[in-house]
Amino acid sequence: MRARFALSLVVTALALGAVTAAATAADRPDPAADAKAFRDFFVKKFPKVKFEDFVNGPYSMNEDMRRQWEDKEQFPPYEFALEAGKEMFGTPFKNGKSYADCFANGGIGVRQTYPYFDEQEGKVVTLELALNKCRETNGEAPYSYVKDEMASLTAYMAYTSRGKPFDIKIPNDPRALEAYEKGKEYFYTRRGQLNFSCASCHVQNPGERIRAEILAPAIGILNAMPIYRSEWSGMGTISRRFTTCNSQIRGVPLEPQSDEYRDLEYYLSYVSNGLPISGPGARP
Amino acid sequence: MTASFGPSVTRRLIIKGAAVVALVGFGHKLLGPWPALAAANDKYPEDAFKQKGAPDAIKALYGRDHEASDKVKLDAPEIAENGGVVPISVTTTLPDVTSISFIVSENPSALAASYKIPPGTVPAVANRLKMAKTSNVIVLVEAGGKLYSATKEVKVTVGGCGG
Amino acid sequence: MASSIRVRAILNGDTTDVQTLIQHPMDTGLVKDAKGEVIPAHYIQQLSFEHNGKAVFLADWGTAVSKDPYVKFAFKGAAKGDELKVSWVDNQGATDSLTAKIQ
Amino acid sequence: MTTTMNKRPNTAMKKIMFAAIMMAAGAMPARAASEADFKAAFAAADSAEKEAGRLRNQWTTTEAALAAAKKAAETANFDQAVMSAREAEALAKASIFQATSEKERWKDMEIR
Repeated sequence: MRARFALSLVVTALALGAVTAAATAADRPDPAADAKAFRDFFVKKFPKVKFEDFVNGPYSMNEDMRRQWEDKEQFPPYEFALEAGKEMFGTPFKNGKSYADCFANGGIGVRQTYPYFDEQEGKVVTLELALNKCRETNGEAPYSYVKDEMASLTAYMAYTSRGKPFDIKIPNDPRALEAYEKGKEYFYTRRGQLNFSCASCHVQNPGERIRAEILAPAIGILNAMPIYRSEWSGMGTISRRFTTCNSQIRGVPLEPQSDEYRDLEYYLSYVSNGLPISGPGARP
Repeated sequence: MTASFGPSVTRRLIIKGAAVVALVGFGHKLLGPWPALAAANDKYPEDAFKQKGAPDAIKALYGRDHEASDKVKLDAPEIAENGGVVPISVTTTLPDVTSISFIVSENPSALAASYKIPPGTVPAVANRLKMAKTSNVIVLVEAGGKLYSATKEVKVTVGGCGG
Repeated sequence: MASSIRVRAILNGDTTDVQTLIQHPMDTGLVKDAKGEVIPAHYIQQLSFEHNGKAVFLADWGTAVSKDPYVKFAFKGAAKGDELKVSWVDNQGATDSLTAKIQ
Repeated sequence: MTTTMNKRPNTAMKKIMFAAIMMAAGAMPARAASEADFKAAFAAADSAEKEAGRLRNQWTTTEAALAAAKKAAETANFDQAVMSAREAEALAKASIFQATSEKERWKDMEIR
């Protein structure tokens, strides 16, 4: 028990502090300016990294790891999931319809347009959500959001979009702007006992080691999703990445595809606009 | 490095190649005898894989001493990105190579993999191994009836035994 | 059922480069599942490659080979279109095999 | 770009955590704790954790301490149960403080 108290102290002392910045209350939301500042920040912080290489996460920042990755990419560990996803995607539902019927262009080469803001529902719709909606509309049970079938399906859809730049739009709808702003707030808000925000790791310290891992830059981090993580010995979706990030900082994860995560994905994808989809990816 | 390498393009090409070749085949499980491994000296070295330490494993497998050789080139990362998947490869300029084996000294069982190299096969192997913790990796090359080796330490911060 | 084996065999000059990825858990027998029960050892012990009825590469594996194992080697003497037969057997007696065409 | 990479410890957070820890540690009852003590302590912790839940900011460590409290109570180890419940309450309150103070403070970290 005492040990845990002591740990709490250490942990809190380690927590990253922020600077008291100028008053920001008067700022008006301006996603385009945000995205530019975001991009400029990373380009300036990592002058040697080619812009498109940010989608390769930690491998863009560490030579030894990059070699291991390139070696693995000769026969990538996500290959089985990718093939399974392709087969699943092409298999009709019991009612004769298929995934292709639920998406523009039959679902091929469209991953870069997700998430989008659905003006009818008034909410952000992610690819994972759209896939399960498609299943449910056609009388099929939804899949778990974190791995297995969902990871295989999104792996295949990402694969058909490889090289296509993220193309996330914020429609002229105050609710869309609000979702974006909420996503941004989630991204920068410290949480969990470690008192870390997403930005503590992926803005302030990309390229640095935390425990054993080399942190990925926030920009382009979703472009490689879903990923085969050696640590998971398997595939994981964006939902899995968000929930495990939260647990790692000792926060109780929210439900996959809860509004917060949807908004976060919206924000993070928007500020990576222009960077190509590279998923499925492989990560340590 | 960063400038010349276009990962998404490279991977796309790679996968396309894979799809073409991988589909020529039949995947049913065979339960009968196994012709490819029927040859007499292809027996699985059960005993060597059971040994705990590197010296015992090498003794059980080869029954002789090894000497370090600069003709054996072992390629392994300085720091494994994950102990569960450590890419390790070897090439050698030694003639008459008959087998190549990989030892991870600090693993619960030191012998990781052993490969027989028939005449006509290039004496070079790349594979991916699990490492429980920071350890020496020893590669053994059996050539012309002698045993040569190369050793490199690989640091592991996330072990490969966590599943 | 899809094969557990993926092979890429490509002729470069007089040498055929072979890369293989196999879907297999390669359980060490040292790991416990979520319920705290030991997952029994389950790993491929032997993997063979045969060209024109002749063994060109033989692998003996223990539990330290990574999950979904990968191996790469090269051999001489093959021509484009030749068949390469890949087979494995694991410690529980399961086997799989596949014949790929050299590209 | 006005973001500054300052890693100075977050003093407000440090203070509240320290106070919370002192509170939990210093509040060890002199007499042996009863089931009623446990129930009261657990209810207080549980209510704080529910509040953290409404703020969408629960901590895994709070959950662990709550579980430890329950487990100790099951074996009638009420001293331990009360201690764990108080720890949980302290942690839950710290998480509430964190969520409330971050309402505006997150903007300090923003890249702009």
